[in-house]
Amino acid sequence: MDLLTHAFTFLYQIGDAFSFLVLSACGLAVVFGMMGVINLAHGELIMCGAYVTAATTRAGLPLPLGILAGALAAGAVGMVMERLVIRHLYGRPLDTIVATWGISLAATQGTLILLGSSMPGIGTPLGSFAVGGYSYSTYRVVLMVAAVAVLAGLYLAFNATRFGTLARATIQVPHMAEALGVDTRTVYALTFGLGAALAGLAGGLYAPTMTIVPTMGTTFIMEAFVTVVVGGADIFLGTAPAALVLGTVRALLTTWQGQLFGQIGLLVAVILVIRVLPRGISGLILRERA
Amino acid sequence: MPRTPRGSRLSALAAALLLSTPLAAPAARAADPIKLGVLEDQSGDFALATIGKVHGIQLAADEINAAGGIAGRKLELVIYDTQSDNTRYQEFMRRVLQRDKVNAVFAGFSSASREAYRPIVDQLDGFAFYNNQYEGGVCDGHMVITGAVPEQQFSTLIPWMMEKFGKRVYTIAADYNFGQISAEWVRNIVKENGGEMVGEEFIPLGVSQFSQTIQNIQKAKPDILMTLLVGTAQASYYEQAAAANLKIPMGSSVNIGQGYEHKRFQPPSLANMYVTTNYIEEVDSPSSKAFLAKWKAKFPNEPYVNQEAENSYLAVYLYKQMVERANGSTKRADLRKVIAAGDVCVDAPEGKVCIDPKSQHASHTISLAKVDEKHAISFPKTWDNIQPYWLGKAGCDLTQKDPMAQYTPSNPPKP
Amino acid sequence: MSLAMTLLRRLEGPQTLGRGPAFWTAFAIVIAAAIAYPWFADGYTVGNTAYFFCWVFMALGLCLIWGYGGALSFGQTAFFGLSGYAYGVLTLNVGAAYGFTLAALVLAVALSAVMAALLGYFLFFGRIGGVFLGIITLSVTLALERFMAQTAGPEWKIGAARLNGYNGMSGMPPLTVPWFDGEIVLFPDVALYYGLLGLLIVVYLALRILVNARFGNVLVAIRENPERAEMLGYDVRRYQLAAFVIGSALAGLSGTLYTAWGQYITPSSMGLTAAALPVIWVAVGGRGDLTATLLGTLVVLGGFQALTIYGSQYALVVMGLLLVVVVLAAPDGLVVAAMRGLGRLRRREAGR
Amino acid sequence: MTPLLETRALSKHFGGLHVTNDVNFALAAGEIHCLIGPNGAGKSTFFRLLLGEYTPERGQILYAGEDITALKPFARIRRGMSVKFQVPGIFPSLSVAHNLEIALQHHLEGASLGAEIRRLLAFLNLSAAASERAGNLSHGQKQWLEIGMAISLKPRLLLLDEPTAGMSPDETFATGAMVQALNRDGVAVLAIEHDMAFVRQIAQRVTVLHVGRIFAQGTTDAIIADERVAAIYLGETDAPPLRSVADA
Repeated sequence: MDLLTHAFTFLYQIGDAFSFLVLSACGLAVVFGMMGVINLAHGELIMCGAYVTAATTRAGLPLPLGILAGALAAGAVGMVMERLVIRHLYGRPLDTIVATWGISLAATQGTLILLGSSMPGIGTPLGSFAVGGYSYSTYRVVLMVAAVAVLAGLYLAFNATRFGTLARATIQVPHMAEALGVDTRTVYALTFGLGAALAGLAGGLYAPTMTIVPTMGTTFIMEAFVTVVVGGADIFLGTAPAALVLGTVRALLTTWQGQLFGQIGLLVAVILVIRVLPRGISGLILRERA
Repeated sequence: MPRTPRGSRLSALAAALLLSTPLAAPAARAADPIKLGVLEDQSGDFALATIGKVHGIQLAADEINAAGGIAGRKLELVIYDTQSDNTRYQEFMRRVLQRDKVNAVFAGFSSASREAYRPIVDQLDGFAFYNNQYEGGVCDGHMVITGAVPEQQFSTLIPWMMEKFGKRVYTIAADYNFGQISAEWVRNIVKENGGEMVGEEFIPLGVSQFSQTIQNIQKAKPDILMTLLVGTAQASYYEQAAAANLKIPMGSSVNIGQGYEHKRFQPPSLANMYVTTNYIEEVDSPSSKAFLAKWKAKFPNEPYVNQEAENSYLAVYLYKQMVERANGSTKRADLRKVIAAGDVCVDAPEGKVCIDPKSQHASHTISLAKVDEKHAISFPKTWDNIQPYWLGKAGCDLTQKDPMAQYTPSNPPKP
Repeated sequence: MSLAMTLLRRLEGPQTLGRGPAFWTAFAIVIAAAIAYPWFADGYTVGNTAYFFCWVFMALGLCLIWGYGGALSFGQTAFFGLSGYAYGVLTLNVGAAYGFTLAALVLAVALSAVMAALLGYFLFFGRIGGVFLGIITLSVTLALERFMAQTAGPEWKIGAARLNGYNGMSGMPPLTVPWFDGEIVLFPDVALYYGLLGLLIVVYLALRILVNARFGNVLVAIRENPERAEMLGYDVRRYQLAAFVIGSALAGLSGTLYTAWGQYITPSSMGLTAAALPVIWVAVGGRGDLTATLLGTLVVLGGFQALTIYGSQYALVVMGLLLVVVVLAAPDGLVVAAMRGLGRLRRREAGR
Repeated sequence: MTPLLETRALSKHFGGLHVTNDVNFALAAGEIHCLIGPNGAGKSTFFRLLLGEYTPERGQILYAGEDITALKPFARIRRGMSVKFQVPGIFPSLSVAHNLEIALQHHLEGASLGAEIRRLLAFLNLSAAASERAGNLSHGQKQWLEIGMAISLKPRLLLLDEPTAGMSPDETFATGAMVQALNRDGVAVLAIEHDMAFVRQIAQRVTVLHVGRIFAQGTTDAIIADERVAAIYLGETDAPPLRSVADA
């Protein structure tokens, strides 16, 4: 096998791990970074996105629209959740953890009761391509592109739109924003909705590649948390580099020692990073910049 | 290790307390129903494969009751949902044995759940049926195991596949007892048949992303891929492998027959998979068709009748025969005497099934199921009367001695 | 007599609900009822109650760490599992003779205390707090779970004890108390019930003394305002560490008792679902008070079990929603809310 | 005579911003000293350096002749320093008496602890609120409670960060009287203060901080008369600078 193939396989693996981490974490990062809320029901929002995507696609909608529907549905569910529960718990982060965990429990089992123990899959589109004797799923490359696109989109949303400005103002100096006539409650609700929609988007994007079951959220949640914690509060300076670092760590460990070490390595990484950088990678970058 | 409290003031007090409560059960009269405890996961991770097990037991019980019961006694089911949670098995196993005082228990999907309740069954001298395909090796006089074990599934599947596709074998397996022990079986049988293991990879439970694994397999270029993946997360492998255009013939002991992946996944992700199973609803025989018709009449919404559902169904009939031959006794000792005779057999939907007296495991008719591009099933081969031979050969003989332990090929019974 | 009075005074204080003759009379009645209980219940019910008692220690420990110290540990199950496995390894190697199971119990709990001291040093002396503490402790327990799950192979053994991977370790003896003319095996049912009841009373009263002492004062001060506590000259890190070690040792005690009860321990007792349970018990009962946690844990355990028996598949949905409702409507916990309501009612009665 | 508190070339910067720049400062035992300066002058950072919440990049802090630069905050407190924060630092869900008990339990217990709590409550005008939740007190009462906790430690040096912020003139005056009473018992006081009336009431000496440096130092009257000091304050009132990290 020549060097180029080697390099490509390795980059493909890193890209694959990176896109999984970014997509599963970005919704959580928005909610945690902007609002300081730890949403343990994040995985169930991903599941919601996947279910809606699978259902609409099977009903005849083209896949991209199905994914969009999944994201919107999860976003709507997120807004409702914010209105009914999260809103009453601002400033009580530990209680939020407990409450969202309760939601997660009820949502998983409720889905099982309502929709059965599994949903038929929709199949991965776009086929495969070959490089140097290996074949790869084309759709996986689409996922990598989607991860980068989501990051870019978020950057624009927070830096070039009125909502972004208001959101950042609200989060940084809430009383000031309020004094300036910003409806901070709406901003919080929208931010949470955005985070939920991103979760739904992740679910929708991965729906064609996975078994669609009520418990599928749990396969995302740990990775999402690790990425957000390692990244710190800032999505662009934190989540993205964290996903890159962790993706590389995981790809290396998995190649070298198998999946178990890939998994445990992630957990050890999070412990070490918190110890060394209590505010995550973004904390480090921001400090250096200041 | 002392098994009963003896000679002390406190334990005497305890015994007195126990006796003073009105729970010394009156001797069973002929008209009393026979109670069967059913502990299966109707919610949580495993519910997908196990709801059918409860239905199988209900179907058998209804049929038996309609035909007059067992030795004139009706069957009564005591059903609990164990929520895919080991601690629930522990709690409810105590409950069915102590409170409900069932005569036998039908319990457990995952091996962990079985190991969780087994000490309690042993301690309280219960009698339990484990109706699940598993990694094998349980040598316990309190247990009857009706599910297929690796030697039954692999000694049939692997030689057949190696003959057809080639001798280079790659295994991916769930990284826990079932996967590791099954992989050990694959390794041994491949070697016995002159094949070569070109790779082995263990995947932690709950992993859902397989790009690296797919690449490793491509690199090793096997003729046969054994997929011993477990759980809904790991099932994502097939979709991802198909998307990466990995077209190696797959063999498995656990897919299709348990989680009916061919029904759940978009074709052709499972194309070219070969599975040995003692039953699936596609099995094309008159007894199977009749069974399926009865099932669909009672449970029209059943998504699939898998091998564990059939195991559970036939287990009730095995129990019926034991009790009838023990002249209506439900005592464990009496039933084990019947088992020791060596001819407890029933005509199950799959064919004839008998209990091996040494290991108290069941012999099976093993069908080789092939999945095609459209996910339709065909059966290129069927083996009759495949014995669960390993435990007996390795030295487990429950007619002589009851070690109440689980063994593995690398950790066999000590002579 | 004066000693008893001093002791009683130490049991009361601003950190615990319930004081005065009324409370202690009720306490005595409850204890008497608990002692008489096996006369009136069947073996299963008594054994099942003893099983519930096994878990309460972990809840009380978390109550100390979270409710009093303000540090939410999501990973108490790590110590639960660690001690459970330690008990298994010790007793499978040495056996149950000469009351060794009791020594194994102590050693297993001590192991958790030592591991908690190491982890706690890393956490608290590294000034890790808030949600990060929760995430790290959760990571620790999940990493342990994933590691233990793959130890099925024969190479994973400590002496005669095979770790046995995801299927779990089994075959360890139950707790055995040496007695004059033989020994008492604490099988589930009555013997174990009395053993655990005694232990529970001792631990509960000891914790009451602890939280009402200077130590407890400082602990709640840290929960309320760590900076102020430090500026009163307290080394916040040490107090948090001490609470964490005590609480984790109690989690270890639960794990050991559970293992001895079922003669079985498995990696999934350190998994995500298991890890969240103590948080639920403590949150629902009332994290700010030991008595509330004790009662709440028993109520939740019994209630969820009953739900599973009678509500079948709706049990998890109800549990989840209950959690949300409690956090929203009774943030101090149901038992605390009920106790306060009762107190208010009584005052109104008295005022009339 | 050795000063009670002394800093030598103390410096701290955040990124490129020097919030404490080469500060040489001394405080005599028994003195009441006020620290003033416009917002962003670095007063709070200086306090946090003294307390050990921030670590300086350069320089030393000496307390009664001992180098305490590397000591943790609680260790400094145990040597006889004590602090009252700008935002009242109390234990909100505990009772007022309980708040004081936590501060007093270092050196008292049993009956004498109870007696001291009662004495302090009277001194702080909080006797009636003894069993009230501390979080329910008025702002001024919270300030007093925190002063009470700070002096419970029997400090030799009391650091006060804007002790009268948010107080009515009457409350401010009463607070001044409290500080002076403490000082008569030998407690040295270093106070950050904006309210010049209060400064005039209590201060014996005043130090003006500006952009992290000592800008002026002297008696209260001399500082008030200094036009340059007035100028930096005027500069501030015209265009209030954004709150910097240092002051937050």
